Amino acid sequence: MLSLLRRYPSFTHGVHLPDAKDDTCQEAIRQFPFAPVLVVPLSQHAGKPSVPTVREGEEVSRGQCIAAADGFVSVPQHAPVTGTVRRIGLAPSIAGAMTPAIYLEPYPGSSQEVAEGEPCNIDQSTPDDIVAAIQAAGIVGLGGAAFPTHVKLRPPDGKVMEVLMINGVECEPYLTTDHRVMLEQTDDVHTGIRYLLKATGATRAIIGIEANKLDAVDALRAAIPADLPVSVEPVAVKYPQGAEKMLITALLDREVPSSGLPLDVGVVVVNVATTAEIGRLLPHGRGIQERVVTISGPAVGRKGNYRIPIGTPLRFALEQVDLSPDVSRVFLGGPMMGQALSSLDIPITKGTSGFVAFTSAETRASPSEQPCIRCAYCVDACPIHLNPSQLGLLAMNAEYDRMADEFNLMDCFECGSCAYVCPSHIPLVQRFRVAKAIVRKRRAA
Amino acid sequence: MTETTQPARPPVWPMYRSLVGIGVLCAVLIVLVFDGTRPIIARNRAEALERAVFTVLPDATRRVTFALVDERRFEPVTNGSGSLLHAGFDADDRLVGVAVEAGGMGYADTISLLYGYSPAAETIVGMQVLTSKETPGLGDKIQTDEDFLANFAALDVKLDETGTTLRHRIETVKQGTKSEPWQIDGITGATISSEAIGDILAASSAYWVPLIRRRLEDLETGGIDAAP
Amino acid sequence: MPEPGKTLDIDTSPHLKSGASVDIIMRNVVVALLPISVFAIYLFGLAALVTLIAATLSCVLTEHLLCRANDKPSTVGDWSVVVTGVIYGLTLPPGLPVWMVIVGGVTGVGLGKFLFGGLGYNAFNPALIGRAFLQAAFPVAMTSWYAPLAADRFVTLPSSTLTLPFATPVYDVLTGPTPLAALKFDGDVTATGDLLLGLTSGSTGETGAVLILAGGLYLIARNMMNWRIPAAILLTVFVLSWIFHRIDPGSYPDPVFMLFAGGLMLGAVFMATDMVASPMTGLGCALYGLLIGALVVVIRLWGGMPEGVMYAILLANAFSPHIDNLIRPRVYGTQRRESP
Amino acid sequence: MPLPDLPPTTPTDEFVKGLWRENPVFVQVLGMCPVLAVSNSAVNALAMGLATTFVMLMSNLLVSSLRNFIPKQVRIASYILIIATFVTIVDYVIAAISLELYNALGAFISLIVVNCLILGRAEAFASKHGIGMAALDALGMGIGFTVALLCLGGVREILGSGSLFGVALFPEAFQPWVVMILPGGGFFTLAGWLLLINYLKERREAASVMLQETPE
Amino acid sequence: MNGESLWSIFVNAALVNNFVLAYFLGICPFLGVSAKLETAVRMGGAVMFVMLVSSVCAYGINLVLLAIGAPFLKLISFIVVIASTVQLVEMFIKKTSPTLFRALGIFLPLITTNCAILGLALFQTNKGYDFGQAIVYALGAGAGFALALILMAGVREKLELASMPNAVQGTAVALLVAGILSLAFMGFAGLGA
Repeated sequence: MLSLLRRYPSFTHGVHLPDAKDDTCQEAIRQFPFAPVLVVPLSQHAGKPSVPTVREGEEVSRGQCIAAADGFVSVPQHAPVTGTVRRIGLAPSIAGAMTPAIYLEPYPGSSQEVAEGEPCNIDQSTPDDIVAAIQAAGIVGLGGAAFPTHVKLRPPDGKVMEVLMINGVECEPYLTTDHRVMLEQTDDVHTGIRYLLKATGATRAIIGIEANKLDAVDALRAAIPADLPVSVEPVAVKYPQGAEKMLITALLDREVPSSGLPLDVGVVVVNVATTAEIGRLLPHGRGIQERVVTISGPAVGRKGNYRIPIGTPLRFALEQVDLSPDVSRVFLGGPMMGQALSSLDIPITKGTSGFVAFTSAETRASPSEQPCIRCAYCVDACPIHLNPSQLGLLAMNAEYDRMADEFNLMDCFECGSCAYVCPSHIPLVQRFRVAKAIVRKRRAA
Repeated sequence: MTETTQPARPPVWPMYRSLVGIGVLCAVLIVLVFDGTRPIIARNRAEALERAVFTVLPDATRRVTFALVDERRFEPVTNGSGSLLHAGFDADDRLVGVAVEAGGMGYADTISLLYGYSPAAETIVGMQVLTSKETPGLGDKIQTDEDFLANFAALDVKLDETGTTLRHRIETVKQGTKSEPWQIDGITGATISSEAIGDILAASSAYWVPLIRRRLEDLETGGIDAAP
Repeated sequence: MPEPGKTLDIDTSPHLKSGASVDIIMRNVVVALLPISVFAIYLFGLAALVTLIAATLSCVLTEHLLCRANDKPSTVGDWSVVVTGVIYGLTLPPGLPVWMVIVGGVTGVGLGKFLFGGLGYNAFNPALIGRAFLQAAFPVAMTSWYAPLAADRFVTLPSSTLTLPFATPVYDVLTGPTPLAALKFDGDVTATGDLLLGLTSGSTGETGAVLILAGGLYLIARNMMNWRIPAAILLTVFVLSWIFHRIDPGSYPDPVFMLFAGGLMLGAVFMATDMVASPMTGLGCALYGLLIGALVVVIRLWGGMPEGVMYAILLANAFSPHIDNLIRPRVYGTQRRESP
Repeated sequence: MPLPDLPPTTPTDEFVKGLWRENPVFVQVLGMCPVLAVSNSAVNALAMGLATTFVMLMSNLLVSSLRNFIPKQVRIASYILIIATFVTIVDYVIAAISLELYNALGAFISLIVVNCLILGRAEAFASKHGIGMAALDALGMGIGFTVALLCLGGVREILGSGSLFGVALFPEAFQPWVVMILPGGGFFTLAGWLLLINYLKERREAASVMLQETPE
Repeated sequence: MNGESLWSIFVNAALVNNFVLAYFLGICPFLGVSAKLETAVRMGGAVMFVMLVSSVCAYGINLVLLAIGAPFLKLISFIVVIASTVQLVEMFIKKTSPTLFRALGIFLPLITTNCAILGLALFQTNKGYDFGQAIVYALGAGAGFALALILMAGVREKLELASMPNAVQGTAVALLVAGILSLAFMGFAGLGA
């Protein structure tokens, strides 16, 4: 209780959300069974899709590289299961369009032993070796953005990475994957930090964790190796604390410049689950073939945190956890920034941090939009101090250029806080998304 | 009204010709009208003034206008500007009072008024508002409220022993509380406007009354000499 | 597990809503206004009751009928017009002829709100536009006040209330000046105790300062009112009048009198805080409050009228777009605001 | 502010256009200062309207008859000179007719000089047309202006003073709406007329669209 | 002779008897140039400046006319002098400060037909102000004009994003706002006393 009274560092503005994490935060990570067919998309990350290195009908073993990276901003894919390549063809994706994927059928009799690769020995590797190893492991940001991690570890000339920041905030409601990883894989986290420090040349690491996960803070603190320059800092429970910029402000009191990167203030931010994955895989030279996913929400019967093979069809995963027939919405990621799915026929990918399913009871017809009453709730919520009310009015009048030129539209990172608090039920962030797309198009033209 | 630039300089003579021509034409028109209307306007003004003077000096039948010359003596004038006084005479050519114009800031805009001073009674004997933009229905009661106007039938402006200052400065009091002859009974609801009248009268009388008393003979004799 | 053919609802994030809504905010404002209305009825009896009902009904009906006449759905359901109506009623003198109450209500909502595009676009507080119109149109009726706690207030209506439409009201009961008018025109100072308890003449709802503050605190506690506005107004009035009172206690009233006399409390808490017409940022609200407070002091001390809260708020409403323009929070990651 | 030249039309048309289609106040929104300032009573409105009409008529006549004589480089200066002359004349004439009216209209008679309507007519019409047409144009515009002023002055006097042309219209008990004589009332009344006219226009346009769309 | 204090003249000209909102002077630019804040600010500045210059000129002309006894030339000479003053000012600014010239742009010639300028010249003569009073009067009137213009522009910019009924848009809404501002300015009544 005392912890509630302590003031933890934070950023200004933001919103307090009902965190809805109690259902799953006590649930230890459980291994998931293999689906009859696994679908591994070739594009699970930002950047160029990977190129298959297997042929249809070929047998693969779990952990084997089945698609190679295509250039620097790209990562390879590894087989999530020992089995046969059924087909290399199109598969539905989250975005809606069909994308190329490798269909694998598990080999029932296999022990499913994960293939060992060439270990990356930290003491004998150069930073470039580590970066290459991270790429070879197929590691992308597991927080949801799925940006290839090795790319941001290479600073452009003249930039210095001073601080490695490990993001264990997990401010989205319902999601507890990072929480569980921090509790159960403390050593992996620290090993990962060791790799990352060496790769980036940063002198210290900070792990930022929201104060509603103090058990994770304690666990990680207790496990800090003596020689590792790392500290674990609790931050205030506030949305969107998990955004890179907000976390940097909270812990270092630095502001990432508008349209700049954390690098501009000497920081590189890596998600804690990604870090743990680096620590878990690199010593064995393995690649990502599964990940921890929270499946929660009122429509889910067996809520929990599951280690699920990449490529497991979502429909199969939800069958395993007793999804209610009354389900009306399924969100990929959390309910604040996650995407509502129109179809369950998509595979789980590296960027999938969780699924939240609502029944029709929680999603009654949303109230109709009313005129803005300038209550300024959104102004007090916006973490980057925009004026969403004014932006919303301008958006309604299609004044997109003014939004960008006078009111810093392009700084919006779509956290949704404004739309969450709006008493007039104006879909503010939704309109900003459209406006940003239009402005980007106009500027490109 | 943008002009396209001319390749050659336009001829100057037609411009002079037309401007001067129009100027002459206009001058002729204006002077004709000015000359034609001047006597009528002067008569209108005189009549309006006369009506006002006779309102604030109920006993007067004839008016002579004086100007203060060199800050110390009054001389009759027929036409003039600056500080003017209008002496009112009765049928026997006796000076019955002096009408003084005064003005000052009211509630909305400047108020100008005319008041009559009787040297014999040493009181103000009448007041009329000439122009005011006071709120209709509220502040304009200073022109219409009979109880208020009754204040000015006899308002004490006696001088003290020195002869240079008023014994009691005129003041406006709350409606129904007038107790002294130099007080004005205000109007409830038009407090500012009625106080403004009091302030204008107080300032003007403090200046003019000692002057008039000192140079009374100028007015008495001047009036007879100037009588048509 | 759902049937394979079942379609899922989709929309874009965020998928959570805070539960705040315009009508909840407005209903809470009405709740905060109720004790003040009840106290007004206790003080002025049937006159206050009739004024409040006529004011609220005229505002609500005007909005409803205008929406209907323009083939739009009625916006009465958002409760904002009820707030306008009740506040408007609270600013009127009890005993104002009902027909005048209706004229002001129609003007305030029709001219001050509907013509500007309805809720959210009214650049000025509609209740105050209605009142300002009446003040300019019927200055005598708007400055005729009944004394509070008349013995027969619950049995008879003052003769003025039911004046025939378009006729001049006749006042048969003794009227009492408001504390500010008494001070300005007669130099009488009202006892502080009466002021605090609200036992003075004045507009229907302006006298119960304690209840007004309580209502404001309720709304502030529920995050439905920007506390900076009333705080800045009251503080400015207090400090400025304290300075002048110190300089010349004879000419300038003491700060406590300035705070509790007249419509300052009602204006600061319920009218200046109209979200639509006030600035959006914290600093902007403080500046806006400062402006209102300073204008109130200037008009009260040196102006022609005893009270200036209404004018001060209307003027500040006109300033609020400029305040929002000038005071923009520094956007995260920018050095300073680029001038627009 | 000059209007675009219109194709040649009939004399009737030149006269009538100022009354409604191109009404200087309600349609062109010109000459607002006197419209608002002296429309607090019908008498003032009428006097101002007639004075403006007179100045416009005379200056249109003079400008039209001198149109081939004035080089275009100095035309604006000449027009202003001519207008100012007639305004000065009107000023003295009104003072001669009634001092009371003169005081009521105040400086606004002199301010007819800067009424952009008059300069606009001289520039846009009289300088390009014959004397007869120019006179008709001035009369039409002037009467349109006067009628508009009367519309405002009438409403403001009826509500604000309970009378029209000084004649009381209502029983003694009538409560005047003081605001209508005040500046605010001037703005509101003009806004009200414009609203009404816009609304009627909109209705008519909607109706004509309906007619076009409805098959015979 | 006019004994008003300078402070009272200023407050009256700027607030109590605001040229636009109480005297209806300069309505055309007030309605025409108040849609955008930026232009309103420039116009306000230009009017303040020209008012000051023409007030000085008008004071001088009036002295001359009184001396030669030709009051009937007052109106003609005022309008001619104001028009040429504006021209001169325009040329002067163009020479000395091209930046300012660009900023004021088309507003300077527009001011010629602004009746607030001529009104100022006429009023200060009618009221019989001395030189100092005339200058303060011009400053007050200019400040009041600029204030009204800027307040109006702020409200109109805000309303630009509103969904008003069609019939209200344009001049009608500007007049409505002007009326409301005029009511609000009534609060200043009596301040200059």
